[in-house]
Amino acid sequence: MVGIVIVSHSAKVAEGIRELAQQMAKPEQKIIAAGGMADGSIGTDAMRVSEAIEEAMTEAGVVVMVDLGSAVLSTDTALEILDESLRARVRIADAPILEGTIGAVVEASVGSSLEQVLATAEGAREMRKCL
Amino acid sequence: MVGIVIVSHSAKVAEGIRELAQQMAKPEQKIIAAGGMADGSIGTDAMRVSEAIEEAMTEAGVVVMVDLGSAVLSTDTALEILDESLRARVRIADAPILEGTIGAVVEASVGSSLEQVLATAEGAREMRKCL
Amino acid sequence: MSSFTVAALEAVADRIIQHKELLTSLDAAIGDADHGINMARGFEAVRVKIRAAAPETDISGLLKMTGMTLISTVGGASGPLYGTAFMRAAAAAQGKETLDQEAIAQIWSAALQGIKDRGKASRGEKTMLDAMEPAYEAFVEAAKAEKSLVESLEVACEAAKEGIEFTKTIIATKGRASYLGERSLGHQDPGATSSYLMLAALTEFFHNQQLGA
Amino acid sequence: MSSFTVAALEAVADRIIQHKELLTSLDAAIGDADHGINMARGFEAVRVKIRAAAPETDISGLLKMTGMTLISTVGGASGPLYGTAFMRAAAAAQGKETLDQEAIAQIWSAALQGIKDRGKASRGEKTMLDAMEPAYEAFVEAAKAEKSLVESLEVACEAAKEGIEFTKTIIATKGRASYLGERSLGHQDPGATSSYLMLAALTEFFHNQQLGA
Ligand SMILES: Nc1ncnc2c1ncn2[C@@H]1O[C@H](COP(=O)(O)OP(=O)(O)O)[C@@H](O)[C@H]1O
Ligand SMILES: Nc1ncnc2c1ncn2[C@@H]1O[C@H](COP(=O)(O)OP(=O)(O)O)[C@@H](O)[C@H]1O
Ligand SMILES: [Mg+2]
Ligand SMILES: [Mg+2]
Ligand SMILES: [Mg+2]
Ligand SMILES: [Mg+2]
Repeated sequence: MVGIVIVSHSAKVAEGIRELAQQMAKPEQKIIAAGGMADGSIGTDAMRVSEAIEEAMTEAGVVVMVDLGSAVLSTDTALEILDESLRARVRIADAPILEGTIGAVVEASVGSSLEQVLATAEGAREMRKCL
Repeated sequence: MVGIVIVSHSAKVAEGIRELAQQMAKPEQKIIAAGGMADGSIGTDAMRVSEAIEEAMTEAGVVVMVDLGSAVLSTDTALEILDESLRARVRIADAPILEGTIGAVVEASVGSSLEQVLATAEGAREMRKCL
Repeated sequence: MSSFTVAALEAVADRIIQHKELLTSLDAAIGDADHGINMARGFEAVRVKIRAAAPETDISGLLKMTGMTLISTVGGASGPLYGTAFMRAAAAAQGKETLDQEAIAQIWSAALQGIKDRGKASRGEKTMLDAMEPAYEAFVEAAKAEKSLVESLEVACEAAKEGIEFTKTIIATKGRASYLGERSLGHQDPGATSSYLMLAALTEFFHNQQLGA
Repeated sequence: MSSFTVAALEAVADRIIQHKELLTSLDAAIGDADHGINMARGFEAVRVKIRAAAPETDISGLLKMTGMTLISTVGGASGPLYGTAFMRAAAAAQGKETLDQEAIAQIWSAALQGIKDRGKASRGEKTMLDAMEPAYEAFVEAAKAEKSLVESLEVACEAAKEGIEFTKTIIATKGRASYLGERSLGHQDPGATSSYLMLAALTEFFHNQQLGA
């Protein structure tokens, strides 16, 4: 099952999204929140992100969800720190963080591939909430 | 200045997004989090949402950001509870909640109209994070 | 009439609370595993509210109390949906002093329309409507065919049960289960199930009243 | 060489920490009002780290320490950007034992490329690159024209200052300030300013060293 990492500048946001996603997940699914800085301030920390990716890693790989552009910079930096063998199995989703995470978790829960989970996360962009 | 209400099933998510948005906001701007249930559980509460809308209300109106479809149901219900005179000045954004809120807050901060703030929120759908 | 309505609503609340686990486990399969938790939390609050209601509170007032309470305590999609249903029921019940077959049909019709207005769903989208609407139609049919209130309710219950079975054969296109796409197939809808449970409780309640009478 | 490099890095750190408020207020106008907070937090951690470094740590080791620390403590976009710059600088400094003009040009070139690779920005997007790149180019030019290290750094500082002025005339198309669209016009870029401050601190440091020598 593809693991999911949630990178937000806010620890509350990352943890809250993790809780929402967990509701839709299989119990054994790996969903790791990497929000905020070690000292609690707002920001992203490439070291925490790289640890979260390691924690979420499975055979099937990891999709990383990000909130803002600078979270991508931290995640790219985290990838550079990571083992090359792991790095190949990581994708950063260019997707809305909350909506994409829910979609990705549901997709991953049925054993879909890394690319399928990524596509579903990014497809959340088109999700309509108001009917 | 258009007020912003953030409706999430998770209190952490709503509060965290409020903090992130506040960083980009004018000090006098109204950004109200309405996340979770009164007892702390995950969910949305139309009563809280209607109070939050009243709190965020300005001459220019209020844009409500929602996380998932059922948050829209609660917000629609909240609108029914609200005074009709207020209701006309409220829009629900069909937008990614985090990305849309940041966009909406920045747009509102320069005194844009209700419809402009709504359009910017909904335009966040097209935002690209990875370059 | 107040104590009668309170007792009817309590029967509904008790039934939902008793089936908390069932509803949650159905929601675990195609949703977020909270429908039973949501509904039980809501109806526990309703039970407290209506028990404490002033004795002169009329049917409409009790239904409104129920709706408002569900809206602010359930938390999931079912909160605004059932909440709106009870609020509309309250409006339809205004001035009504007995719950006869015709009154029930009118109130039910308003409640059903409330769910449709709120959720913008229609039958066949794997929601509570797939139990609620055929049940309502069966009730009206039976009433037209001069069946008694209890008989009509029993027929409606059967239709709701069939509606639940029907939800197993379709894909969800509204609500959270729609995130699953085809994978919602084969599972029964939690909301359709809670609708059936409420109706079954009411049916039993009226049945027992009749026996007692 | 270690204590020399530590002193140079400390000069940079001190300058940034002294200008915390300036950087934050620049970021308040077109960003999220944290650039000074971010950079000061980062360089306070750097100061602690490098002061505690083993005396035999070489230039490359100290630069790497700085980069890693910025990456994990700054928090904003500037963290991975400056962090990567120092990491790349460390790689380029490997084996180098003195910081002469040529070594500095090589290290700086690698750092600049690191920022470009990480941020995928180029000049004219209202970022730190608008100070950093013209400064680097001016430095190389001056060195070619046989100016001294300190003279070359001074020329580079002037170019960085002009770069800051230039950022006032353009619209941000990278980073948070790009959310503002046209409204970023007229404001100077915080990151360009912190780049200038670091360079100015280094310039003064080498100037003082020369006087002391
Ligand atoms: N738009 C809708 N219209 C009608 N019923 C709906 C709609 N969305 C969801 N439902 C019903 O709500 C039920 C789920 O309720 P619940 O689990 O309490 O809410 P949530 O999905 O927000 O967790 C579904 O099984 C379905 O019957
Ligand atoms: N993609 C990028 N490439 C180069 N520099 C960038 C990029 N994005 C942002 N910056 C620089 O980072 C600065 C902002 O840093 P900071 O405030 O610490 O981060 P954040 O914007 O995440 O709060 C900007 O002023 C700009 O110079
Ligand atoms: Mg549910
Ligand atoms: Mg729910
Ligand atoms: Mg900033
Ligand atoms: Mg920031």
